[in-house]
Amino acid sequence: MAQVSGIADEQTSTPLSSSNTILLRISRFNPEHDDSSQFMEFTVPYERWTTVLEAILDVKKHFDHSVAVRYSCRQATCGSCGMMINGKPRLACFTKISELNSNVVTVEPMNNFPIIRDLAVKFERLFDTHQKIKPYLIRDDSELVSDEREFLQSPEEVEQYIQFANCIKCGLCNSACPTMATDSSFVGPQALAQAYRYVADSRDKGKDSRLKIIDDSHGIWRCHFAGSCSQVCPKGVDPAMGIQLLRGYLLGFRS
Amino acid sequence: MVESLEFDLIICGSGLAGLRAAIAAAKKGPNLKIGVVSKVQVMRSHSVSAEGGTAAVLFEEEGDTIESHVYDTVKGSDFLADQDVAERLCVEMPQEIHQLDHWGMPWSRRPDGRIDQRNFGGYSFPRATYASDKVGFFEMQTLYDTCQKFENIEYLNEWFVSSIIHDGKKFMGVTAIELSSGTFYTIKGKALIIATGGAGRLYSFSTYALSSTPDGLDMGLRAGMALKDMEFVQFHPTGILPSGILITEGARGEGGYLLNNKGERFMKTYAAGKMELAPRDIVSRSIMTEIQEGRGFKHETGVDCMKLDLRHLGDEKIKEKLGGIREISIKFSGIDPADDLLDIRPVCHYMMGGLHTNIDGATEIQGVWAAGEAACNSVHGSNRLGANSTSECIVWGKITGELAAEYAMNNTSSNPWPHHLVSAEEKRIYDGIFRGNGDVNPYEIRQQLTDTMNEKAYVYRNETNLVEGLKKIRELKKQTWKHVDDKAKEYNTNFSNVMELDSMFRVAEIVLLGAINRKESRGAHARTDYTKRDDANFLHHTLAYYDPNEPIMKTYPVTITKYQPVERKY
Amino acid sequence: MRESTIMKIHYGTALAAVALVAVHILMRLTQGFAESLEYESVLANYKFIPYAAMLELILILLAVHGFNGLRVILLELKQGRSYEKAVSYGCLAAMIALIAYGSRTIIMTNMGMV
Amino acid sequence: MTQDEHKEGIKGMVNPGRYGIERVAYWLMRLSGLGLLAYFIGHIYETSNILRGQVGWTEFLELTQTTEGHAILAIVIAMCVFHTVNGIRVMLGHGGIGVGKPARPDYPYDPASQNYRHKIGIYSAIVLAAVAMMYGLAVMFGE
Ligand SMILES: Cc1cc2nc3c(=O)[nH]c(=O)nc-3n(C[C@H](O)[C@H](O)[C@H](O)COP(=O)(O)OP(=O)(O)OC[C@H]3O[C@@H](n4cnc5c(N)ncnc54)[C@H](O)[C@@H]3O)c2cc1C
Ligand code: HEM
Ligand code: SF4
Ligand code: F3S
Ligand code: FES
Repeated sequence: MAQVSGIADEQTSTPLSSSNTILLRISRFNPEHDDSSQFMEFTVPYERWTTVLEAILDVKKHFDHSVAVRYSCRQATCGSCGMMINGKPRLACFTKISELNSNVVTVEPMNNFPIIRDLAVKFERLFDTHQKIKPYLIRDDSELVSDEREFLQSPEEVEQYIQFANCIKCGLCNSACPTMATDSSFVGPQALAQAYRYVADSRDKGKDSRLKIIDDSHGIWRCHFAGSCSQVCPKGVDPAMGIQLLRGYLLGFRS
Repeated sequence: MVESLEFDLIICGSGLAGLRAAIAAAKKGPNLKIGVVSKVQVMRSHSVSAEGGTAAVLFEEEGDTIESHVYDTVKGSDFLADQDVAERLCVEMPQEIHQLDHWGMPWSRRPDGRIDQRNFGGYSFPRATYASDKVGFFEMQTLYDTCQKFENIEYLNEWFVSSIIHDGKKFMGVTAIELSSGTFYTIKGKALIIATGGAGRLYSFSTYALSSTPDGLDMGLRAGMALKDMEFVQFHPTGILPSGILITEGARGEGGYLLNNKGERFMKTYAAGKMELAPRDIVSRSIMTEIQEGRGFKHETGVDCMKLDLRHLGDEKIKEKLGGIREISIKFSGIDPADDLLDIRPVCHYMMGGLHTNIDGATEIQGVWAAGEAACNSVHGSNRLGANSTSECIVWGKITGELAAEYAMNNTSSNPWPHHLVSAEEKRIYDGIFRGNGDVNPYEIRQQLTDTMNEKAYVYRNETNLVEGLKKIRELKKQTWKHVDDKAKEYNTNFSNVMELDSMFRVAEIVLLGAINRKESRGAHARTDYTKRDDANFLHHTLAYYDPNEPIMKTYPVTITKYQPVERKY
Repeated sequence: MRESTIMKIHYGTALAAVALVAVHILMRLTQGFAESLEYESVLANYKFIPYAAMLELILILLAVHGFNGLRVILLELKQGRSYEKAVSYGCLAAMIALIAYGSRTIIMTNMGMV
Repeated sequence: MTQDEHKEGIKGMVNPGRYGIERVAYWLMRLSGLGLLAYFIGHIYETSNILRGQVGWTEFLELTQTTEGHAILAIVIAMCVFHTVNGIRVMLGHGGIGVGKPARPDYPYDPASQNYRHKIGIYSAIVLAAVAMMYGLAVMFGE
């Protein structure tokens, strides 16, 4: 039987013949005990395919068990592992060390989210704003009655919203957005893009009620089309587009 | 004083099964207080990784039948499935697909506006309902978003449940640690649904999320429930190297080829009728046979592998139908499937076994149900067909949600709260683990344990290997890994990691014992020393109960309604 | 007021201002920059009623636009009920004050009260 | 900003280099808006001097007709042109014009809203502002 150990060293890819190493700087901070954050530095080996998440878990495994970091799927679908990597918000499991082109990799908790500890941040506000924009089909017959079939929807109609449905709620966009950087009441690109996702769904009838919710002094108008949200989104959601299209309804450009 | 919370219904786990149960329960009992407890943030559950499809019969007018779905499932299971359960799955499923549609699921569509379906392994009709190749992700999104409608569902994000509290017969509550603060809680409740998913991280080469560890199974085991059929572990034929991330069966469903180093579609030797779309156990064995007979490839990491060819599908089709795996293979392996062959190898993917339940998902403790991959209601027998698992999660999520809600509405717990059980649990995890001593690195032990499983209980098994594996696991268990170096309370994942490891030992042992005992080849369990299926001696389920020394192994009959076991040929 | 109404006004004032400011600046340039600022020519401009009316309009449009812009920035800088109230009313008051002050110049000059 | 919210604060905007030209435009738009507002208030005050008669007016005019005054005016011109041109771009964007069409995203995901049309808009706003400023300088100092 072929040996598998070696390749898929669980949670980290074992450096086989790795001669490459980088300096991994991890921001450490426990608000309950520390006054300010501090960097700890580790030298870790990497391969062409090693991701930042794997490097962090390598540290957790071999050097310091106490690094606090959130992760799960390790394939960029669960949205757990957003953090600042070399100054930009990115998914740790979706950022290869080799593509950073740097001998030093600095990881910090995402901006605009309160820190729980080290790299783990609180998401409560994102979950709340997401809920606030009514992220579900609004119509009277959304509960199936025995023998009903699907609502018809053409592939072209799916195309109208599928891009926005790719959001994994990682919060990178909220972390990059300049309004978010100072406005803690702003709904944020994540929730606004989801508002558009449902408005653009041909099966939905809740446009007006959703528009009412986001037409607020800390609602959609606090977006200034800075575009940073779209630039950091790892899933091609392009919240900036969704937000502007949504605003088109409010300005009377679209109906 | 231990901090305490109270709900009417506790749902442990927030994957497809847990969230579907929450909605069903919230609809049934609008006044029930429902708590969804999950060790990850609710929408980050492993289910988001499911890619290929959800099986259901949607087009009877075009020739599909429920009966055919039932038979495919039973045949796929190598006749170990309980046939009444399989039938329940197939009958309930179509309306669940439509219900998901009504809730906003972005199913891929046919030009006529109806929901599209694709081919999947082991089916006699294309009935894997899909949404691009992110089925689980979109289903999770739809369920999570729909949950937001209900005000009586509360979410406990990142709470690690550690044990089930009951009075010997009836459920009373659970104990849990709130990860962000490190506080130990008791959560009282009238009913519980366990939806803690699969335990595929028992294997180091695995498609599962890193959080898919057996702590949920172990919790039930320690509470006195049986684990059923744990020896049946599904190895998916196409895990991409080096990460082990899944390349969905949909890739072959859309027409992908498997090639050996002679450039042949070698599946013609093993399943000429279905070729690449034979059930997973067969395809995985074929790959391993080819490798053993020298017709494999070597990946640059030194590992044997086989090639998956998608080039002939063309760039546009790959982008449209397999966008997710295109992203995965370009990003993680540096290969664009439109230009190049993918390196793949069988990878741990699914646990057919789980907590022993009846057809309704009820466990042996009153007031506790189990649903999804954590449960074993025996719908998959010894080998699950692709796309049948998300179906199972949804159907039994709904069934158990409704039943548990009903139970919670009609029952009041009257027995005194068993404080001693809570203290015992506190002692077990705080004295035994958190304040434990030792100098062995638990993470290295975990690596060795999962490597052992990979080596000794992989696609092909035999007595020697399995026994060696068991010995090795027991050796590892004796070492001094039970300690937590991180002394902080807040977000202490070191603590939860060691608790996960603790649970792995008990469940790994049961997997190996079950495999040793089952001296036959059936479904995903292929023994090189007993190569034939043996219905005379082994047409039964395996049960394992907890015992401090060694698990107690029993058997349990299979329900056969219409289909007598015959030889399984494709 | 609904935020969308406010912002429609914000965009509306901006658009209207584009045209008017252009005229205003072009006047400066067509007359030759330095000459246009001569006391007499300025006064003459003010006395020309359509031009004075245009100036008044620009004054209102830009004050509304500018102070709403300021309000937006301040709202985003810091949050809190009383702070936000203060910002909104503060900006409104400043806007009115500036319009009043500017109108005084225009009206008085126009009516020859210099 | 308070540490417990961990907001990036204004300093997040001072470093727009990370996020491309769109973020620079965002920052310039704000600066120019505020600058123009400040100038506008000053301008209203300036013109009110006309009420002080010929002497008062000329006196005040002399105060502003200095090299510094002209330099400030040149910057105001630049701000005004940038703010106007970029403002029109932003308004179009806000109305959903030129921000691309929703479509299935393919890896590597290039956001359609961050497209060349808007980039051209931004660059032309900057170029026009520079040109206008030069022109203004030429007019003011050329005499
Ligand atoms: C890569 C991949 C692709 C797949 N593709 C398909 C497919 O195409 N079609 C198909 O039908 N099936 C597929 N499957 C199988 C299917 O995805 C899973 O069986 C299914 O998602 C399991 O869902 P679940 O709800 O049972 O549990 P999960 O989604 O695994 O969720 C488990 C939940 O339990 C929680 N939990 C666990 N332990 C604890 C604890 N101690 N305390 C608190 N909470 C806890 C977790 O936080 C999580 O929320 C795939 C599986 C994999 C690995
Ligand atoms: C004449 C042409 C002008 C146009 C087309 C214009 C357009 C705009 C637009 C569209 C915005 C909104 C930006 C956003 O929401 O992101 C804006 C903001 C603003 N404008 Fe103007 N404007 C003009 C002139 C002025 C003038 C003369 C002033 C000064 C009095 C001014 C002050 C402001 C301020 C302070 C803001 C807020 C800054 C911001 O939100 O980025 N504008 N302008
Ligand atoms: S829109 Fe993109 S960046 Fe924002 S939360 Fe969703 S996936 Fe993440
Ligand atoms: S970064 Fe922020 S300002 Fe708008 S375009 Fe994106 S939400
Ligand atoms: S671990 Fe799931 S997105 Fe990175």
